[in-house]
Amino acid sequence: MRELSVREALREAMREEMYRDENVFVMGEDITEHGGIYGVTQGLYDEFGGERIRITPISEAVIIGSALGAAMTGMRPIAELMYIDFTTVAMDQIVNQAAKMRFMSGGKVEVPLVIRTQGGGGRGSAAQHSQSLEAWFMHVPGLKVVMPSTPYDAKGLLKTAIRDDNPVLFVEHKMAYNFTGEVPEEEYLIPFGEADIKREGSDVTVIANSYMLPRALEAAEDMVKEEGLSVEVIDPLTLEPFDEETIVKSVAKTGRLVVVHEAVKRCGFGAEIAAKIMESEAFYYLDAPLERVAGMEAPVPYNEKLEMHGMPNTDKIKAAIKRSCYVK
Amino acid sequence: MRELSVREALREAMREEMYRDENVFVMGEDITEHGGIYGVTQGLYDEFGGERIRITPISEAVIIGSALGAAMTGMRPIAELMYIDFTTVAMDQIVNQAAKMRFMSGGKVEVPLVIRTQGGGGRGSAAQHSQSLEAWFMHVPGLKVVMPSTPYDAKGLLKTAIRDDNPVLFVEHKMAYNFTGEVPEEEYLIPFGEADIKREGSDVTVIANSYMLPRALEAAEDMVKEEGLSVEVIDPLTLEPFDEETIVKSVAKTGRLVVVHEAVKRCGFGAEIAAKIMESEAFYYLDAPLERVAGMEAPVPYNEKLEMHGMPNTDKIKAAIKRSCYVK
Amino acid sequence: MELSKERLLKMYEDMLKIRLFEERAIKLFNKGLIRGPMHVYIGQEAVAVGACANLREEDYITSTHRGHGHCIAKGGELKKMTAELLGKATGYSKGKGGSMHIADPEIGILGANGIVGGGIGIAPGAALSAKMRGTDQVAVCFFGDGATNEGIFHESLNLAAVWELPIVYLCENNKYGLTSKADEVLAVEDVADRAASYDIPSEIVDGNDVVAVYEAVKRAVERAKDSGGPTLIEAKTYRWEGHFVGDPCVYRDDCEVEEWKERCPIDRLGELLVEEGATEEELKSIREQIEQDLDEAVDFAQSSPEPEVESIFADIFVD
Amino acid sequence: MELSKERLLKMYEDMLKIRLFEERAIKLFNKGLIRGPMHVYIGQEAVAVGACANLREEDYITSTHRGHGHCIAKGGELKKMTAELLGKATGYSKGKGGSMHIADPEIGILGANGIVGGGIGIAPGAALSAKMRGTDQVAVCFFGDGATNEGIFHESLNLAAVWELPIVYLCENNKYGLTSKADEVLAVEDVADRAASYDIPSEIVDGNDVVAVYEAVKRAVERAKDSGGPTLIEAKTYRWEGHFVGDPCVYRDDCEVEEWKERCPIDRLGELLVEEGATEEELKSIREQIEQDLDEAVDFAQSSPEPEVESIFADIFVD
Ligand SMILES: Cc1ncc(C[n+]2csc(CCOP(=O)(O)OP(=O)(O)O)c2C)c(N)n1
Ligand SMILES: Cc1ncc(C[n+]2csc(CCOP(=O)(O)OP(=O)(O)O)c2C)c(N)n1
Ligand SMILES: [Mg+2]
Ligand SMILES: [Mg+2]
Repeated sequence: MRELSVREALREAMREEMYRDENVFVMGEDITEHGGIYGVTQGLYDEFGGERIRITPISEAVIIGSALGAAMTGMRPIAELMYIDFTTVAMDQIVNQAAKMRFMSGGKVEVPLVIRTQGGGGRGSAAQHSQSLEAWFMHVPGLKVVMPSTPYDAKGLLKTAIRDDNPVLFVEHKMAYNFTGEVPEEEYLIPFGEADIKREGSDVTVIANSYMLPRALEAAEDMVKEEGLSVEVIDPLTLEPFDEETIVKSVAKTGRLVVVHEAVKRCGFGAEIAAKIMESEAFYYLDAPLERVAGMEAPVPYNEKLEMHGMPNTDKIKAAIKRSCYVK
Repeated sequence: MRELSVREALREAMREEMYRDENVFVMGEDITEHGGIYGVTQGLYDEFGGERIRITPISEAVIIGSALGAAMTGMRPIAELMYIDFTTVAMDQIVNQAAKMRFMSGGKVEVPLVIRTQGGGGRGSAAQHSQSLEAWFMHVPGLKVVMPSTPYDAKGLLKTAIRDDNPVLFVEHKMAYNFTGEVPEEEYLIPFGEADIKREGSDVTVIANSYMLPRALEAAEDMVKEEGLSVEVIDPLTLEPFDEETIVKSVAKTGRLVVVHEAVKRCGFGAEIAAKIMESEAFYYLDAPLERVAGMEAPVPYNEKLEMHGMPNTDKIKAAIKRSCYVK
Repeated sequence: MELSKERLLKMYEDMLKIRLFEERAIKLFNKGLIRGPMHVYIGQEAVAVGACANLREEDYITSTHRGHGHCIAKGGELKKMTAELLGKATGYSKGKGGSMHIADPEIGILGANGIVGGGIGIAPGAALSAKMRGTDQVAVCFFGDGATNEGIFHESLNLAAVWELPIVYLCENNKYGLTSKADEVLAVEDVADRAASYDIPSEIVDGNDVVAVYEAVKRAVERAKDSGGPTLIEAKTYRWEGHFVGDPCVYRDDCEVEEWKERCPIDRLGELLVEEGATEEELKSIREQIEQDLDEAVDFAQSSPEPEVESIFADIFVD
Repeated sequence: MELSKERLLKMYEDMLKIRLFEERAIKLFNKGLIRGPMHVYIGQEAVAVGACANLREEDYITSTHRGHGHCIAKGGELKKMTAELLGKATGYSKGKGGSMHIADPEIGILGANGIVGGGIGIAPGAALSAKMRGTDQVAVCFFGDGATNEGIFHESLNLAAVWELPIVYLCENNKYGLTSKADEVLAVEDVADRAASYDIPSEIVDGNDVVAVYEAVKRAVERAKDSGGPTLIEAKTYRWEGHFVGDPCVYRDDCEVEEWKERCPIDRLGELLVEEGATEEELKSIREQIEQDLDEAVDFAQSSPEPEVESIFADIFVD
């Protein structure tokens, strides 16, 4: 099968959906000639023109606001926020307006709005360009939160997001755009709310997504070789809706759970998974306490050594797996 | 001892600190003649004048931004955001600027900034005026998060916040301003990071704060009478820094833990406590899975019955306590 | 006078409908039947009615926390509005929204809004949508003087100007933003001056003169339909009541209120109508009809069922 | 000419220092020694230098993502700056901030900023603080044309106007915001027109003429100290390099760049200095001194230690 990068897969998803439905359009900063700061929309401006690939002023609040207004009145906008860190200047429009509009109107409006953004560290972009803020949005009823890792998932999930009649926050990772992988030529969609078991295993369950997924898979590989441990790796794909069932089943089998995310540990989605596990039957299957491998509780530093120190990595995941399995 | 309301206690804290330190001042919307939308600053304008009790335009982003700029240059502002829901229009200044400024400058600046705001439901203020968003800010390294319930705590913690050289988000509750309680005439401060055991007990630990604290205490009362259960109720007072030790100790004693918060359950601070408990020795003491009693996963509705249905209350806390203790 | 007597009578009716609706709403509020903060539109009726008289059902408006008047002027139903204020299942938002969230997208009402400036962000999107779909719909964006100090105001007007969107920004300058006097917090005397930042036309209009509002908005709507882009209109007006029902109004004095009451927009139109040949009888019967409709609306609302508590989980997502 | 030759020479030196610093920075970046996005100031030197020539150590500036020039002009140390770019423990932010977060509050530099408009929110606070503490400090707030489309721009200018703060808003209109042309996204041709929204004075100045910038800012600073409130100055200028180092610049053509290079602010001042009696020798020796200082700065930075990884938990809170 052909291979694409995440960047290409995302672009193809938008392209296909724009051909399928003339109401789909893209708006954001620097997405025209330049093709977006990470090149995701490259070529789309030449193909679709400035009406449907709309460059905006540096005005994130009204980017989301106007996308919302368009979504409420028959269009299907994909609004790009260059960095998830910039959601901070558009939070009202995301959280108080887009997420709640349907509810506040008693179900009278539909909001088919996709907010594409990217986050994460690893490039020395420092404290204001490296955050992982998905947990904020999981805390807001009315938003769906999607966070793909592979090209296959990126494409299938973005197409689903575009066809969804609800606001979807679609979070990419700046370090994952070059990830490559197989993507079929034929059309496919990936449903929301179904976790993907990326690797089967029987000793311990690891949940990881986005840029952390390859790290978790690598750790799993190493664990077989180094400790003879069989690690199951699950990517939730969508954080809201969240597929609790697949994870509970896995934990029922393995009795051990490690959650990996790049976001700051405190109040990250690992915390929610910990609570969900406690509240489910999985609690009774647990043979060891849940382990979280997550970003350190500090702003993201610029210096490479410091930045890497603050982020989860393969070694930290391996250490957590071993702790969980009481391997010294 | 004399009794004050939370409103009066907060006012007294500001008043005393303004007399103690001429660099302390208050800024926000409607805080002058009107005394703030919930009356907290009433009288201060007459006492201190418009220079130190500054009415601002409806411009939350620059309210925080300018308070930050003032804090970085020798002043000690208390900036009021009328509703925590309005932090959404000031998130960049809170999260990317105030919280990270010291870190990004390598420790070169101090940011003695207090952001006073209030949240929560119970008054029919609907989806955009009733949120509980403290977990967002706990997820941001560089911010302290304080959430008092009683007049005593409100006063002592606000004074500590004003004297703290770091940005503090001080979250009041719209339904708690009329809570009354004893407040000594003499000056006192309440340190951050020390939970308060509001009621001792031996069978189950309940963590609750803000508007939920009296509900938890009421549930505890009822449980003695109805089930002979001895309930320990702990108010963390500050969510960041968080006093894990007191809670772990309590759970070591009781073996059971119920966390109550009004915020939406998913990714609320109860999730973080669940994870912290799992990661601590307390995990081994737990005789039952942790219970969360929290806001339902919906925007806050206007209708009273609906709103009450969505919020935690004494009965729900009692039910959770009973589940935790396996009482039918 | 370009407007026929019939159209003027319709405007009179709509303005009176707003006034009497708000009076009922205050009564219901004072009876404890309405929760949360409620902001009434009394005194500003000419703005909503003058503006919406230019709009068709398919045109859009965005509204504010003080939204009842806009809703009625755009054709909102009194029964559903009243039921919503009472939190009933038959209300516009099934009781989930309340006063600050009344919306009726079927007739272009994209919602009142609890966030100052919230709707200012949304309105250009509706105008963009109209433009992209190739219709001649326009959007009217209502907001207060206070809202023009929110950043979103600036972003929205800039975007609309750059994209030449069919939108009319209609500022109701009632001299106060909650308790703050405009001249304490607003750096310009006339909000209309802010159009200079976007190189768009602007106009100041007497917001208590429904005909003047009508005509100014008419010009702006025509320009919008003519691909002439956005216009900023500032209507100078006044709210008679406090910011919210129950506001002690410590920040203004009664004389000011009295002065403005003398400029009542409804009386003014009534006088004009009489000049145009309407009889006191006619005006009286309009009032009576409205009172009757309001009686019915209140009855409807009061006898309507509360929403089922389980409905809290409905209407969050489209399935 | 009000400015003495000595002062002009100092300006020349500062501008050249910025130019040469940026050239070094690009080299270091291309060697892979600098991480993240880096935005250089080449072409705009006259703005920072002309403005800061009016400021004392205790006056404040807020800066942007393109902040190296502002920092140098306000007196920032080359060694600490270079070390910061290389992420070293000896850098301004101990390696924690990098290019976008250089700050030196001791000499009034309240920080570069990675958020477009971030510093615009902070600057009025510094001015307020000066006013409340009763000093005669002023704040100069630097930002780009693109930043004037962020809501915070509007909120900040309104607040400063209402409170009559001692602040100079200095817009560097270099015709682009990242890849967007100002005329595609900015509704006015001259940002200076936006002063009308706040009833404050404004001025347009040739941003490649350091003397003109100096004089305009001088007037504004005097007004600020004189309780005359804020001024908005728009300096028309151009960035020679891409938005960030490595930008392919698909959105503009080379002719435009060449045209602007012919208006080099440093050459222009050089010519003026020669007219004023400076010798080529003098100018050359300035350059040599700077090159030497930069050699030292780069050596210092390269030989400086990396921060200890544990330091990630330091400097979050004051203990
Ligand atoms: C973002 C935000 N800030 C503050 C408020 C509180 N608030 C509600 S209405 C209002 C005053 C608005 O003034 P204006 O825009 O002039 O409208 P008016 O009430 O005069 O109709 C304020 C401050 C809010 N709802 N949202
Ligand atoms: C809130 C926010 N939006 C977008 C960006 C990405 N960004 C960085 S610089 C820039 C362009 C800024 O343009 P301008 O203000 O004109 O400054 P210039 O780069 O021309 O100096 C953009 C869009 C950002 N850093 N912050
Ligand atoms: Mg007003
Ligand atoms: Mg620019």
